[in-house]
Amino acid sequence: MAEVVSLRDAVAELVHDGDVVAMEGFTHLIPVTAGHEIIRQRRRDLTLVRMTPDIVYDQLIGAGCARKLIFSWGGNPGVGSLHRFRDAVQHGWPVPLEIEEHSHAGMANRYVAGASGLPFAVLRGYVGTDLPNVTDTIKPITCPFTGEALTAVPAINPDVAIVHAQRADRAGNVQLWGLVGVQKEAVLAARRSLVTVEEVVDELEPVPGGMVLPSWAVDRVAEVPGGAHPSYAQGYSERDNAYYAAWDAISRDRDEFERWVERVRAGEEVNA
Amino acid sequence: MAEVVSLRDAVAELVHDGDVVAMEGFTHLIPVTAGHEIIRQRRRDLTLVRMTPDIVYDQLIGAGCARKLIFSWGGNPGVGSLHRFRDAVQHGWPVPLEIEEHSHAGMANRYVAGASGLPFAVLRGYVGTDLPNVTDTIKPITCPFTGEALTAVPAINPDVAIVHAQRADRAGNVQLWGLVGVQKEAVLAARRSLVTVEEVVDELEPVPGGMVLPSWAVDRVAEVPGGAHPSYAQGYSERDNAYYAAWDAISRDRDEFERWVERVRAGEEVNA
Amino acid sequence: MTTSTYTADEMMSVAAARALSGGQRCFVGIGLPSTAANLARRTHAPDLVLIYESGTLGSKPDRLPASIGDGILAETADAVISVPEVFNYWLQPGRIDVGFLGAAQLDKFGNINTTVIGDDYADPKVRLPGAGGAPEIAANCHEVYVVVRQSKRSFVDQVDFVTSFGHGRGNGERARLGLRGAGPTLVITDLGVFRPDPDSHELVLTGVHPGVTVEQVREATGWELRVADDVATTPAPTSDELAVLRALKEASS
Amino acid sequence: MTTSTYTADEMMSVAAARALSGGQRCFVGIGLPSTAANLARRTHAPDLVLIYESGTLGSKPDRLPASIGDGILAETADAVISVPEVFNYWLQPGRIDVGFLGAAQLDKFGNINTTVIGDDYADPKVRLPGAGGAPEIAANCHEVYVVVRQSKRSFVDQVDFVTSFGHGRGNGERARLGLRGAGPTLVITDLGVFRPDPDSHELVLTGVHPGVTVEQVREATGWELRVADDVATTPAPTSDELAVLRALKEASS
Repeated sequence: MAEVVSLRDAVAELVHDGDVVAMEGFTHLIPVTAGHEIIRQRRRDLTLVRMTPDIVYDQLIGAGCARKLIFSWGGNPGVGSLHRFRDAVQHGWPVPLEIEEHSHAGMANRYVAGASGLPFAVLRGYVGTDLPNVTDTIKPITCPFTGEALTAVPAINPDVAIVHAQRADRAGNVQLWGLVGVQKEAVLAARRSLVTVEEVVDELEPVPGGMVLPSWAVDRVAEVPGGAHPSYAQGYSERDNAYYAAWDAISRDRDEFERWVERVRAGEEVNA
Repeated sequence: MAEVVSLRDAVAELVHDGDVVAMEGFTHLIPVTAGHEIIRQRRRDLTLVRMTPDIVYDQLIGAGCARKLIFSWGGNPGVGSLHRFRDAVQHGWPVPLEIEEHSHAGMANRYVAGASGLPFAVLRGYVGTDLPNVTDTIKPITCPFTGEALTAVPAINPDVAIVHAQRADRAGNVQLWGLVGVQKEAVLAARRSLVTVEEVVDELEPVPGGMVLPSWAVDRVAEVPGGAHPSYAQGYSERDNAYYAAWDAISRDRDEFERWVERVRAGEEVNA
Repeated sequence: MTTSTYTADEMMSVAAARALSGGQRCFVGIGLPSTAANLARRTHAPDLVLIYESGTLGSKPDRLPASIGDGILAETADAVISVPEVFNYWLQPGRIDVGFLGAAQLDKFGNINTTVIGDDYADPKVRLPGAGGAPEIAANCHEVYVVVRQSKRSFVDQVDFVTSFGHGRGNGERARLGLRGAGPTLVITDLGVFRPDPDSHELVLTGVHPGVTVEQVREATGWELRVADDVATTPAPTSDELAVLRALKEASS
Repeated sequence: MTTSTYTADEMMSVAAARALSGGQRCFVGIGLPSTAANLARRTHAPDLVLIYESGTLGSKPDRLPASIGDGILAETADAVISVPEVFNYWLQPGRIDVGFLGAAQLDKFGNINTTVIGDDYADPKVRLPGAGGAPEIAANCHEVYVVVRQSKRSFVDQVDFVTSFGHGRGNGERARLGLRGAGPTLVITDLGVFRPDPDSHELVLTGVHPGVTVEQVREATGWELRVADDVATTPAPTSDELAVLRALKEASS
């Protein structure tokens, strides 16, 4: 059963140096504040997993928390490149970053396999592309009935999954709605899980398009209002497009970025 | 785009002798009236697919519409055996019935593969059981990453899928809620599809737990109020438990059953 | 509490219910298992999480569901999901503590037959409903409890057809096949209670219900029955247990 | 209708929008493709079905979405589904008519690079965002339209990295690999329109936008460009097209 705890305690307890950590949320419901807490607690050598590494992963990478990134699209959506990510890949700053690169379909299916207790998933993907030449977690597989050649990718089973949701009840049942991305799969694929929520309520009213993760499928819940900022939580907040644009300038310059990290470590709210 | 037509026209157009026909609905939303229309139109040599063949398949089998059944659990739920099914399997009456037998997990995954455009699915299933000895659509497969042995089942891609839902709008968008079973997968796996609905409405109001099948993923919609009877449509009707019990007596006896078929062919409402 | 008169079926349901404890996640087959699981949730194990293969997680029905897809299961659930999801995301990865199954035939190593009676699959003596969710419930839950009415016909040396794998021919065959769950760890009948021997995995009589003798159990068993050194006697149903059981059944009839 | 002044980017968006027709199912990449697809839906193709990889089927936004997961896509959709479902149940089986993609680099056979510029993947000149949904969009849609700003740098003989497979090295390589969709059948740039030769699958210039010469296109092409016998001139944007396009952009800024 999920325990409702503080974000600080949840990260201290669940996220260890060297862990494989998946933070999911497809544009919507990105667990950004949880990422800042990981920076604050100075985690190191993480393997970060995320379909769409954007600002929060740029921040974690720039802060030196990661040694590897598993992903399918890395950018500042609607703005441009991730400068900390590029600096780490191209210049090894502040530490070298290994990458393992897939397509969205491949990553989504890796989570599905992880959530399903299977060691791999099958898809029609990657054929003819250069991705299998640079990524060794893409292999051919043959249909035992038709003989057709398809592609296999291995399951992802993170040590920890972190997602953001709209609500939880006091028993730790979690409810989210709107674009739900691969959050359910990430939580179910992981050994441990943390859900930050906009609010903890007495009762979860059913919502059209909503899904519930039962308390017994989640380890920790932390109430973090605005915890998806600058992304959004449908029904609670709007996407802060200005922050995405502002991040470009902060992240372009190592010194500017380090000042940003110091502010995060000092516990400041960092809304740009 | 789905056209809204009469049940008679939809069955006449979509269901042909010799077709592979899947009618799904897991206790809830079973397309029973559509089955009666198939009996009325005297289809023959159908391969019937259904996870839980119950009364409506007993009726189709007894009426001689089927030459093969692909399934995972056949019974009159809460009552007992399917007498027409047993008579066909054990005595070839009125025509011999070939069977292809799986587990629920296997059938569900066969539909998932069919809906996903893949030739097969992988699961942890059937190991140690006698099912692979009698069913040739169960084969071993090896994980290309871990070497682990797992089980593969082939996709099901029916010629026609028939399901029942609560509502459609005039453009043919379909909405269902409550226990949704494998209906989405069956429709998406099929070459052609028919959805019978409780009512056609001007606009589909969102419903908690509801799902929408867009009009362009469905071929025909027919308005058939009560079309799931004796099963139920959440929000519209209750399960008619007495009918399930009454069916036992009707189906036990060939003559009794043939009188029932005559009444169906005469176009009578047959509520027990 | 005084104990009133009760039937052997009632004793079986009560004994099966007592085997479940609060907070456990229980994958519930219809019929006897569903009766027992609901009784447990309404008596000593209110936190028991009931999961049905129709796609309901955490159902809290106040009467016995008439079928695996009774509307009350969806209406009272924490989450309603598709059938593929319940098998792939919830059962298969080993998230469920107890799989609670019935059986038409059960053998000395806990293998379950719900497919055909008779040696010839193509020409069976009796055609049964088939597998349903049972093979993967038996494979993937941490452990499996079986509830079955016992007779020489249902309690056999070797099932005619292995629909759901228990311990195979015993002696660790289950582990050798790579199955992750422990398989049947408890069998409850209308006569008594059986557990597999830790080494051979043969079912051993470990308890009898009140008024039942070991000899009676032997006579209703289709193999040379092994009996534990200490055979416990099941406490009779309490009046509270009986009252709740009867109310559940009354409300669903 | 009179034609007002317009930019090359506006001409590109209008030309791309015109390529879509009502009732088609279109899998929309963000950026230029999304602009064009939304313009089409708001002008001549109101029935166009827009599908975004964030999990929305039939989105009907009244402004340009700021990202692939803009809330307006979910709020106006016929159905919102999970990301695995959009790829597995909707894209992979070939239910989508047109995949509408952008590119950082595009080559003479319609292969797309959005991964790295430079020959060494491990030490790239420029690290681009990566694949996203594009490889499987390119593989599984019935056909693919590419919208890209054209220059010698972006329009190359052979991409540095094949992120999304177009026609490989041409001459039917796509079919030989077993890919089901037809691949890139149309490329629209700020200068003109290209289609693959039916046999060699090399991109051929088939149209130029108003005021653009074939020579200008050649100079912005990184290979020995083939030109169709009849090069059409794209009709200039109508004032209605421009008004809708500018209103869409205005509303999203």
